[in-house]
Amino acid sequence: MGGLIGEVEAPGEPPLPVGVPAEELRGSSPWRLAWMRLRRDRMALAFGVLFVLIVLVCLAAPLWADHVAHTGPNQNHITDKVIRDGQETYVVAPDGTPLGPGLHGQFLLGADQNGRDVMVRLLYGGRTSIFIGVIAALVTTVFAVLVGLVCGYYRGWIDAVLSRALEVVWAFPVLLLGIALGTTLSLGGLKIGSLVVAGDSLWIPILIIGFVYVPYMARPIRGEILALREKEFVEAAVAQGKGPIRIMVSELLPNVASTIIVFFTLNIANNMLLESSLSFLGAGVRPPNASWGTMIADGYQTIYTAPHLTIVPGLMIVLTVLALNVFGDGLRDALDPRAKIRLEH
Amino acid sequence: MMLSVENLSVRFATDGGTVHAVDDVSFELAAGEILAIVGESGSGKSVTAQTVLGLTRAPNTTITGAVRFDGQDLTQLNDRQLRDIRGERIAMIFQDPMTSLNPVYRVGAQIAEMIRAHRDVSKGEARDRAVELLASVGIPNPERRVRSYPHEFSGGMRQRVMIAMALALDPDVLIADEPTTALDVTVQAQILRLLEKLNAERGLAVVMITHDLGVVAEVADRVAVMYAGQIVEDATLESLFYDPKHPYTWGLLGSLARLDQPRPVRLAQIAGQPPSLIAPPSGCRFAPRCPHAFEKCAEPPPLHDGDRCWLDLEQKRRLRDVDGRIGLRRAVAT
Amino acid sequence: MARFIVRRTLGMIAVLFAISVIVFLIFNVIPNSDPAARIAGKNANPALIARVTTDLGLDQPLPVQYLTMMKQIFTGELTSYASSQNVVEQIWKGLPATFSLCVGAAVLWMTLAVVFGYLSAVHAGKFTDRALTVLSLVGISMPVFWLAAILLYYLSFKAQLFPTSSYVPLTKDPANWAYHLILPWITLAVLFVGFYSRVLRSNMLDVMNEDYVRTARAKGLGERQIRIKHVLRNSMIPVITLFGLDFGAVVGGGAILTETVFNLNGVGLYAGQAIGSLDLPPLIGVTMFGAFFIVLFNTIVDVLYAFLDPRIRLGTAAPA
Amino acid sequence: MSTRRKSLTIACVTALTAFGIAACGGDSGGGGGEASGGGKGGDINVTMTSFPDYIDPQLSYTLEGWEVMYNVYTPLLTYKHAKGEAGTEVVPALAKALPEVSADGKTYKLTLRPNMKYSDGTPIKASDFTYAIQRLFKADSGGSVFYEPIVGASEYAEGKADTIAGIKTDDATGDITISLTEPNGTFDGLLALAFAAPVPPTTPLDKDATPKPPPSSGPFMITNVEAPQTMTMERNPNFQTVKDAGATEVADAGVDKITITQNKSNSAQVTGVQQNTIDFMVDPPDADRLAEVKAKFSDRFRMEDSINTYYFWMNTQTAPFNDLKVRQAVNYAIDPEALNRVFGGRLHPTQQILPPGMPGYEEYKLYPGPDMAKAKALLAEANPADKDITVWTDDEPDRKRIGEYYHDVLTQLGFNATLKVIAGDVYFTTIGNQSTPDLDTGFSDWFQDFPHPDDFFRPLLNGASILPTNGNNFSRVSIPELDAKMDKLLEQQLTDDVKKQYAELDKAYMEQAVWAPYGNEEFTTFLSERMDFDKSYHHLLFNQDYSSFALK
Repeated sequence: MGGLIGEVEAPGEPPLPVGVPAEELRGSSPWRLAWMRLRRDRMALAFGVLFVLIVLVCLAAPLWADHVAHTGPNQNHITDKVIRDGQETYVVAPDGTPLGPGLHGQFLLGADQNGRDVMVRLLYGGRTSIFIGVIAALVTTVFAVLVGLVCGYYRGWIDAVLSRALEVVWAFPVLLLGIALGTTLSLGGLKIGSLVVAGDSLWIPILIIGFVYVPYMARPIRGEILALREKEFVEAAVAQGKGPIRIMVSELLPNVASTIIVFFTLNIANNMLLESSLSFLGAGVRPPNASWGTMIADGYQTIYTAPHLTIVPGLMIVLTVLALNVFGDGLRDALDPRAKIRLEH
Repeated sequence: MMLSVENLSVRFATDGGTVHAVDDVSFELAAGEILAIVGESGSGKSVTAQTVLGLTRAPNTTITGAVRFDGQDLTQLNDRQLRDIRGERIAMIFQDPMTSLNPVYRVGAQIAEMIRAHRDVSKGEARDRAVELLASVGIPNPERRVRSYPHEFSGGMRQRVMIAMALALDPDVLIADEPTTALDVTVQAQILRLLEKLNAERGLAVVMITHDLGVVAEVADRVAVMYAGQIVEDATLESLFYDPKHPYTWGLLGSLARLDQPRPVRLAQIAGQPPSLIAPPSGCRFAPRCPHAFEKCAEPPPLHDGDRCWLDLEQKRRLRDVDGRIGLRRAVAT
Repeated sequence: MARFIVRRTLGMIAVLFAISVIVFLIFNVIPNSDPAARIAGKNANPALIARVTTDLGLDQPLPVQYLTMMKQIFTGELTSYASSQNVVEQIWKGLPATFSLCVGAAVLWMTLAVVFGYLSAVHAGKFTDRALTVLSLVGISMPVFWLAAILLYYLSFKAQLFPTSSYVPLTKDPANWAYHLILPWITLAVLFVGFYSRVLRSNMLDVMNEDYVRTARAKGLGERQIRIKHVLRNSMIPVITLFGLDFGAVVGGGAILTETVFNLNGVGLYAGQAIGSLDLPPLIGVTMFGAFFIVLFNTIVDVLYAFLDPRIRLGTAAPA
Repeated sequence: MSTRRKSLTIACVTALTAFGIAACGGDSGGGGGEASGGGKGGDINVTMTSFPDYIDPQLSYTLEGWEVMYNVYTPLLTYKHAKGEAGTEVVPALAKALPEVSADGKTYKLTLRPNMKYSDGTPIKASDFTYAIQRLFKADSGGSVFYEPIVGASEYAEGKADTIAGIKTDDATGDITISLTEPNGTFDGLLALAFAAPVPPTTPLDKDATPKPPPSSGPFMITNVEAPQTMTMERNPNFQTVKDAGATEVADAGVDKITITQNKSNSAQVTGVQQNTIDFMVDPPDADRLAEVKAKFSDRFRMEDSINTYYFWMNTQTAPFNDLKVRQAVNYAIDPEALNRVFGGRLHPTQQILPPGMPGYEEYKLYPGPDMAKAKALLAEANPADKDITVWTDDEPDRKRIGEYYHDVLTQLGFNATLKVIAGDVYFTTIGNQSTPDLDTGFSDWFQDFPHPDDFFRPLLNGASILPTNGNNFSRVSIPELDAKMDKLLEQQLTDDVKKQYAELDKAYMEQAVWAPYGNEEFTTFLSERMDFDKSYHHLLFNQDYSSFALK
């Protein structure tokens, strides 16, 4: 029965987890522990891999476009003809019905009403949607962490002002704010000092989506920082004469890192859903570039004759968002077993 | 005999292996008697107490042995039958009064709930009964306090509420699982007075689970000492304090701070750690920490006439004397 | 308690004021969406446009315009620039549809969420739990409008089980009213059922290990009674808080998508159209309506919190 | 005419909720009732995707609005209730005869027919005409611009005068004298518009009368309005007084009651008419349902000509479209057949300014195409320095697709094109505003206000129409000699010779390739089983003529 720490006669030594050999536990940081827990969660890992796969496939869009489909995402082939089981058929028939899906390199998933290759648009659309989702999540995280840290650390009137601001953004109906900003900015673009953002650049939906979700993330971070603020190690840091910035960055931030990571992944999922809603209402990604949301909006016109134009992009969103949600959940259980982080929807 | 536990064993299947929390425990409780079960944390005393009322039943638990009460073996009863015993015939109170009451219901309602679960009485009657119970455990102006919420009571008061609830159906046995551990000393004394009064007036048999020998000395009639899932000594109060038979008991008594003697430089304590319950040592479980262990201890000692140790009576009485007090001396190079 | 309510109402008014200013500014900043030019019609000459501008008071300084608009909201005279319909009246006309949709969906998602959450908590780890978890996760991941389109296409069009979109007033024909709203209810509810059932499940699993549940068992209560009266009751507190916030958000604007796809002429559809035509008066009206509900329900949730959990005394800082 | 439909729909979604079964909105009142009501009358059910902008003769300025006004409010003159070109002829209505025009063409004399009554019994008086014109200015109506040539009109508008000097009326004799500041060949047509329909003085002078429309002087009267969901028109009992007074040209009602309902889902309307729960749908079926309707319902569906032109405008005042060769290249590159598919086959290809059915229309084609090679060759010759252009379009579904097609064609031609899609309601005011940056090229359409070629050339191509705001000359064309020719032609009545000259004007502009026109949208008539398909007809100016509705 050797090897047990019990041999050392130290008064008040807390009994170590029963039956776990000492070496394993020596010096493992919370991240290693989290990784061990995550490794055991098969489903979360599987979906994590699925998400990475989807991202890679979408990134490979130019390869498919150039070598297989030989057309760009926005190229119209309305009056072109394609060989389909033997004879020449119009990409878009005279009465406006587009070509259906078929096992060919070109128009694998058929054409849309403007004669554009749906498969190519799906891949480029994926790139846009995921790009917006991830970057917007970054934007939200940066703002939320900033606000959360400042509110949590300084408290007092700064906290009051920023919290009221959060409350105002929170009280704004998300969709209404998104559409209002989307339609307005798409008209004239955005001019902040020297920084000029064109009307149809992706940065407009990114900034809008990033901004709208800040309260959802800032509130819980602020809560945790407020709690941490009371802890002794912060008082100690103050006593050592560390400046507020150093304290916030080196003392407080690492302690909320796990919350941030969990929120970041789940935030990407929410952002993609919001982007698709905004694009569906015509206030998100500007035509003619594709995103899964705009593709559903276009396909929606002819759902009667060509339902796959609506179903396929929708399925891609569900798959990607599901992967993120499951992986995010696994991550949360691994990083924070007592699951005290609640992403308030 | 009111309640008798025969060869009770409780094993939990966990990721790390099977935990033998309780190993072949037997004891009896006579009517009106107060039996104390004492031991360090992790000795299996709480598990034993809870198993009596079937509170440790779970998919990963295997329970063997019997708990005889009123001619029935409680371990064989199904959940439905057990409910007629719980609260009605055997009641239980727990260690931490702060969390043992549901925070969102009024105290009176929680007591009334128990009464109406067993008796077919109207809400009003149950409420009045609750007020009487609160009065009987010494809670001031019970008519108003019955409508208060748990967080509006102090720790001591809340434990009184628990006791009031336990007495609601006039049970024969009360199992108290470390009732005073979470309370400060003065309140501890009041609770123990209350328990003694109930025992005296109602002949309520009590099983007192504790790790505090002071509590044992104050209320117990008989004492069972548990170590590593086993009962190592079962004796009357006097014989436990004045004629302890098992070295572990000596160690416990030795480590008590005594008012009647000069302050020692360092309080004596028992060397080593309680053994892992996943792979309990063969032979006497206290042997690794017992300075008087010898070859015989490799064989598992039986519990006969109240003590589980191979030393004969004469050796015991000699070895337990450390500088004129009962204690567990460090092994001298004998 | 009264002090708390007063403080919260003042907070509410401040937030609504801030929102009205923001919306007003957003829409006054848009380049060339000058309503006068639009009303003056296609081949209007500068004289006509000038007359329309003065009639609408658009030549006043911004703050004055803002004040007149706010006055019009409270006196109910606010009229749209594009269609000269009274905004308050239109919102009022949209209320039945929006409330029927939101309340119906809320009842649906709360019941299903409690049932699913309870089942997966009670059978934790078993097949039911895993199946419900997967279902909930899929439910969370679906875009609302896409689900609506799919349901409409397959159930309403292909299988002709359900009628097409459009709202039938409850007062006129209750059976038809419900019949027309089944699909919209399902669409709106799916997202929340998924989310709430998982929150309830994890809460129940936490509460099951609480001491007072063991006490309840020791009191001789039946397993089902313990699960419902003690475990479920306590686990519902965070769920009800979430419900308050989400219901406000749905009534406040979240229902835009569902109303648009199902063509239910409620406040959401009216909001969508107002934005589509960049028409400021209806937009301010609708946003204020939405924000009012969100903030109102936030306050209701805080007050309700005290009843649900007596440990919370009102007047202290609202739970973060 | 302002955009074809004043669509309040947001972007792509509501206009085309793609499917549906049951009849239109539940609260549609008499929806779907079988033939009821006395004699050959009946209670029919009409649906529109966008409800009329106003139910007020002086304010309404959309196709849907004019379709209703045509048979409810009768002006002094009116357009003949007839099919095809015959419908473009102006005939006397409330006035006894066509106006006597003075030698200098500046004074018009008419006499009101005696003892006629509105639907609520109030007598129709000559001064009601003056009141109507005054309402145009006081209520800031879009149509007031047409009547500014009347003497004293602008003074009245600015409030400097409290009556319009140029209009004299005598209620006893019914005489009406109108004097103009200068002669105007189109004034007869203007008097025949709903803008000029007399209304009793009880109608609010400076406010929209939609909530309580004025009493009618036509075959139908408005009985209930719940904008923007539904309204009902019923047979006007006092219309007999108008007929007895000799107004034979004003057709009578063929049915007793018409219920009009807004239904956002085009597909639901199509299915409704197929299943006879809807009697007539105003808008054409969507592209994806058109084939099915043409195949299965040819006995109650047909295409109808409509006077409109769809074209891409090119800003002739800034690079690169200031170069003729570049504009010609675009004309060669555009393929009308591709755009026809966006309309599901409802687009009659064209490459000229005047549409068929408009007096002065002679078909010709200067840039036979689509000929991408020729287009690229021309472009290489022109070799414009500035290849960065912005393409504008409106966010309504079919217009967005047209914009995406045009954007792709320009990209293939080598331009670095960015597409700008903006909300339908602000599109025309945005591109009509000179201060908007990057106005290079984009989508536009034009529906005639009245059947006179000047209504196409003046607002769209005359140099004077380049205005700071609300201009319609998006190509910013300003060719002095063609402007002069246009002004000279305006003063003459529409004789065959004048029509010939308008045709030459059309070709002259296309030689300058000021536009890239591609099609004239055809409308449709789609009726339910019980309606008399042959009797019903499509009026060139007012779309479906409600007086031609009748049950079999």
